[in-house]
Amino acid sequence: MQEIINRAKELLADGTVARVLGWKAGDLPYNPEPAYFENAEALSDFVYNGFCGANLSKYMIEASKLEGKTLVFLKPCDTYSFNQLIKEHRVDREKAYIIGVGCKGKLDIEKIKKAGIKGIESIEGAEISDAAETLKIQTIYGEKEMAYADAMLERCHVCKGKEHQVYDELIGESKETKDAELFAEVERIEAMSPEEKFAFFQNELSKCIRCNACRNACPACNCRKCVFDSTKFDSAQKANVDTFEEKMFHIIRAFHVAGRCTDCGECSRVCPQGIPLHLFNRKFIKDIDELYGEYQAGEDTESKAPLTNFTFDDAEPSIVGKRG
Amino acid sequence: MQRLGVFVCHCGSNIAATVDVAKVAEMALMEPGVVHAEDYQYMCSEAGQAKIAEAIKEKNLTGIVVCSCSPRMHEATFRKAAERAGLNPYMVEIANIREHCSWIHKDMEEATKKAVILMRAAVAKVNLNTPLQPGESRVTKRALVIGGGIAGIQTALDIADAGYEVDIVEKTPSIGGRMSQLDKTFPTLDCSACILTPKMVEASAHEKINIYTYSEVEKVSGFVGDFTVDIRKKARHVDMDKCTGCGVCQEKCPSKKAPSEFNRGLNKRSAIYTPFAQAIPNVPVIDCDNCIKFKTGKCGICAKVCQAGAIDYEQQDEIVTQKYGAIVVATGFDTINLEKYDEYAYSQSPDVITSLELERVMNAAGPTHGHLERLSDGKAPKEIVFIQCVGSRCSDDRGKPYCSKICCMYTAKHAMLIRDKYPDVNVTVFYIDVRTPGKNFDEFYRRAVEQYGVNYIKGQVGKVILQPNGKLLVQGADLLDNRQILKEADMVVLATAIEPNPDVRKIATMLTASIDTNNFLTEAHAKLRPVESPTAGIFLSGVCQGPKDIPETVAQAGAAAVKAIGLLAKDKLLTNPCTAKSDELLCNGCSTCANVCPYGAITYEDKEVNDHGIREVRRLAVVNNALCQGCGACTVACPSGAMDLQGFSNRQIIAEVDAICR
Amino acid sequence: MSSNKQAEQIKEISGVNPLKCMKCGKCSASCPSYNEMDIKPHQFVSYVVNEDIESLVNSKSLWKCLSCFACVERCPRDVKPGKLIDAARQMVVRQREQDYLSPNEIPELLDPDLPQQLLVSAFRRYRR
Amino acid sequence: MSIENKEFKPKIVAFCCNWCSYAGADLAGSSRLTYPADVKIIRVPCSCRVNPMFILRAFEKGADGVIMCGCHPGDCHYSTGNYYARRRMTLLFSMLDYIGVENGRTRVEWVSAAEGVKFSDTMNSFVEKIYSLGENVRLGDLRCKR
Repeated sequence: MQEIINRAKELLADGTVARVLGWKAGDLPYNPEPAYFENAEALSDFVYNGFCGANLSKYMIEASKLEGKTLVFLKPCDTYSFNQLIKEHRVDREKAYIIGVGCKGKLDIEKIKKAGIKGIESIEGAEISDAAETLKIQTIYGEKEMAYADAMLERCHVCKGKEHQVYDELIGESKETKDAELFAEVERIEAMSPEEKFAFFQNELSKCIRCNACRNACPACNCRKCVFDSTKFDSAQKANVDTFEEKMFHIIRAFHVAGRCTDCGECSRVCPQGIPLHLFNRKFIKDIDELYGEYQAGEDTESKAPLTNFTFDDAEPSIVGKRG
Repeated sequence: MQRLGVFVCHCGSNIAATVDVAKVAEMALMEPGVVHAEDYQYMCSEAGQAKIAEAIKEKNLTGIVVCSCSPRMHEATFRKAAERAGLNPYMVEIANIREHCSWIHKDMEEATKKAVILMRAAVAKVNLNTPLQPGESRVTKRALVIGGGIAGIQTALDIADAGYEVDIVEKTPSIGGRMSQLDKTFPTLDCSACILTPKMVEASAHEKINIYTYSEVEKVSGFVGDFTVDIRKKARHVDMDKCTGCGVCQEKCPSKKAPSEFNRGLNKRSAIYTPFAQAIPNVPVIDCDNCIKFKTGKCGICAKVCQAGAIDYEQQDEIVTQKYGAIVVATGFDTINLEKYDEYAYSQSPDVITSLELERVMNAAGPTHGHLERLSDGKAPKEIVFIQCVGSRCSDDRGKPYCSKICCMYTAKHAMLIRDKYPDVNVTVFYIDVRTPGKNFDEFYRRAVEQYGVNYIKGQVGKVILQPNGKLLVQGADLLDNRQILKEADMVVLATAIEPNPDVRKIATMLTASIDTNNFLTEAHAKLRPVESPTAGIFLSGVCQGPKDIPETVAQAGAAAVKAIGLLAKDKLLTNPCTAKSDELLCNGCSTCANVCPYGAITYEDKEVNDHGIREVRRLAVVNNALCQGCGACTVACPSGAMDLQGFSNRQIIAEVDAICR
Repeated sequence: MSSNKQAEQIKEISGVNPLKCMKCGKCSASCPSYNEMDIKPHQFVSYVVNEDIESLVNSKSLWKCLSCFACVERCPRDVKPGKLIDAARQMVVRQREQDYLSPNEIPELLDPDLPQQLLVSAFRRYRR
Repeated sequence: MSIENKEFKPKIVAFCCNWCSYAGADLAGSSRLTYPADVKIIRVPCSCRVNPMFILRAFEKGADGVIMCGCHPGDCHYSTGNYYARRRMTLLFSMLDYIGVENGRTRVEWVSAAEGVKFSDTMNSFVEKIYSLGENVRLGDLRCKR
């Protein structure tokens, strides 16, 4: 990580960038926050470790409007989102100096807590330079140990690969973490009976407190004024519980990002209630791949999104019934 | 709040018979914003429209709902009525309580309940209507005619006589179309070429008409008044300016194997050919599939013998892009494929021919130079049998369900001509019904029977058997005498069903003109607008719209020309104001809408915007109202709802949904 | 049974809508045993439409028809006159109470070279 | 048509495109072809104007079935409108099926202006399917636990 900080200081010093966008250590060892660093001194509390899961490309929308270039650190899965934002003219590629940082899989503190580890004081083995095999966690109840893979975020188990799609420089090496099938969970739900499916989603969605964390974290969900906040669709504010958009919020959000979602997993990571929101987006990705051909949003900045494209012999909507 | 008026029409008894119109008017008063409601026998009548105008003025209404027939029928009428009374015409909504309610439900109580719901939906929608002004778009004073048959030629002549530029695009090397293949025409028996060639010459000489032959329409974009069309001029390999039409190349060409399409494949033609003698333009075309030079690289005789040096083997296809205000489709017809009708032995014996092939056999310029002879052995036939309705009026998938309309007349013509020229030949016609309606048509058919002794037998033919001695045995039934007939014949002529030119479907897709399952182009209204396509700016001339004979084709060609002239005469066209509009404060500038716009009506510009105090330059979508046709694809592609469609806005449709599900 | 009921039953057995006939005569033209018939194939349809089942059932044509189905094959309106006369034959056979063939009767009737297809078509026609 | 539960009157919303299916509905009307009164038609310029939010809105407001009719692919008056609609609806129906809504409740049918009979047959078969599925409880309130 020291190597990253030195490089950032150099770029700040020689004026190629006006500011640095990275992660700042939080009050606890496992909650670093995205932050701007204007000068070298501020960089002292810069941190990059296994808990830096935040996708910084969405912040670049605002950063592109500021004066001068911004240095930004992007993990491999973040670069897909950045490409998608370029395609939609939401970020300015010239205003960004991108350093692709290595990634060995990001950690999910909820999984650590669920493993019964409480009162955490410090965590070792989560540094980017570590081998990312096991975590030694100092807690007030003594030292606990946990395999790195067990604490990893769900999205890292189905990681899309460690090459950065867009960057100016690369620092740090990565480690393959994919050990699960991308659509396994989706297929498990598809196999359920309609009653079970409905019960599963009703149970999950009833936990939703409409805090909009998923919408704010999602790089594809970048409208200036969201349709749920404007008067365009007569979809009222979030306060009214029984109105239209309350119930369908997650389905409509998934539909709006369908074909544009890069499956970066931020929505599930930031959800305070732990709802597996990625299941909606991944279902659309699976359908688009099956019906209209493999498509990975963010792989390039020119291709037409599947929902703004068509072929003459697309499948008929009745295929949904036949497919079962 | 709007001040709305609801007018419920009885439509005589069409609506009032199964919908309690008084109750609908009474329920209307309970809807938000409705200050006036009444029902009347005929809202679309002068008196009805007067009631609307009076109510608007008296109660200064800001919007009206008319519960009546389909908006496709009288929306324009009620909009004009509102406009005359000073109300913006787009503050009018129609609830369709006739076609979608009174005509399809029997039970009064159920139909009335549905009519009330439809009225509520219309009121909910008009509450959110905003006044709209139709824009204007320019009209290119030039017309395109697709197809160079009699229909296309007649339309082009009429349009050109009105002083407008016309382009004819003809797929084959010469204009003339199906009529140029006929021998004589009914009911006056004049020679087809004699009445067609003067028109062809007039068309080619007319300074306002420009003819593209051996060319096809490749791409059409734009809309009424402003079509942009790419025409592919296929390479003739003959320079049209230099060629004098002397015909030496056709004589000297060694490759004589290609079947002549013009003579329906009954004889051969050379690789470099003009379809027929009076071809316009009289410039040959090299058929690359049969030309030895193109196949093997040797030969090249035509280039040697051509004094004018017009042969050019390297000539390439050429794309001409042109702008048009109106397009007339005149693609004509062809006979159906008879392979599936093996009971008539059409593919087993050369003596079983279609009527169109008989036209070529009897034509002086045809393969037999006008002598009526059997194609198998060249002998003169003694017994000829005509079979009617081959492939027509069939509900199975082999043929066509419709009656082809012209066969009874041309069979009577053929029978009469044969009996007249060869009195010793017996002619028998097996028919189901002889359909010869119209002026001088039945008299023509009776002349064939009474004066020329053609033997008409009522009953279809079951089977035609090719006998070893080369004669044909026709097994038919005489339903009037209740006898089965076994008749030996030297020649059998099948009155074959006709179908539209096969590649009209491709053209219909390019023009977005609607087309029915039999490949006939659908007219805007079967009775009241027979020569226009529902797509504005597209007109139909000739058999592409439905089976018809030459007199009707020429009449319809003239009508299509008048409609096109009516359009070209306007300097400006009122455009549909229900176009898309982007809200500057919400637009992300993400180009999703531009990707789905079929008309390329959306462009982007950087504009200074004051969003609640924040001044910044943003990339915004801008809709070009002249190009936008109001389909609404962009409004759904836009996630933030910034793009909305005037007249069918998101809130209006949601209001209708709510009203229906209340 | 009233003639109307008989006509309905013929239509139901044959599955034919006789109103689709346009009286073109192609069935009669194709019929190989046309000359032996008193009522001609194209008349089967009008007899059923006019519900004159009595004369149809007592006609010679009922048994002259070879079921070659040339008329069914060639009818342009797919009215299937062959099926109509076949249904009329059904009516006659069923009137004499031999109309139901039950499986347990089969063992005595079965002799070794009875073609399988005959059994199947018998069942198709005469099952309850 | 089997109407077992007499008191269950389904609410069915039909989105019809102005150029083809609305004209087909008019033709069904003028040919006096009957279909149940539970179907109410909303006119839209093209099938590509139907936003999935309208369909979800209809379900949420108590509709038991939603059918969208458009021109046959290739015949669209706006040339490509129904191609986009076809993709959007396929994905929407797949998502509804994914969350457990019976997929008989939604349907897309391509009806041209000349197919009055097809329009009334489609409506009859769709309403019958909705009667067999009964009232739509699933989409009433997806979020709050009953």
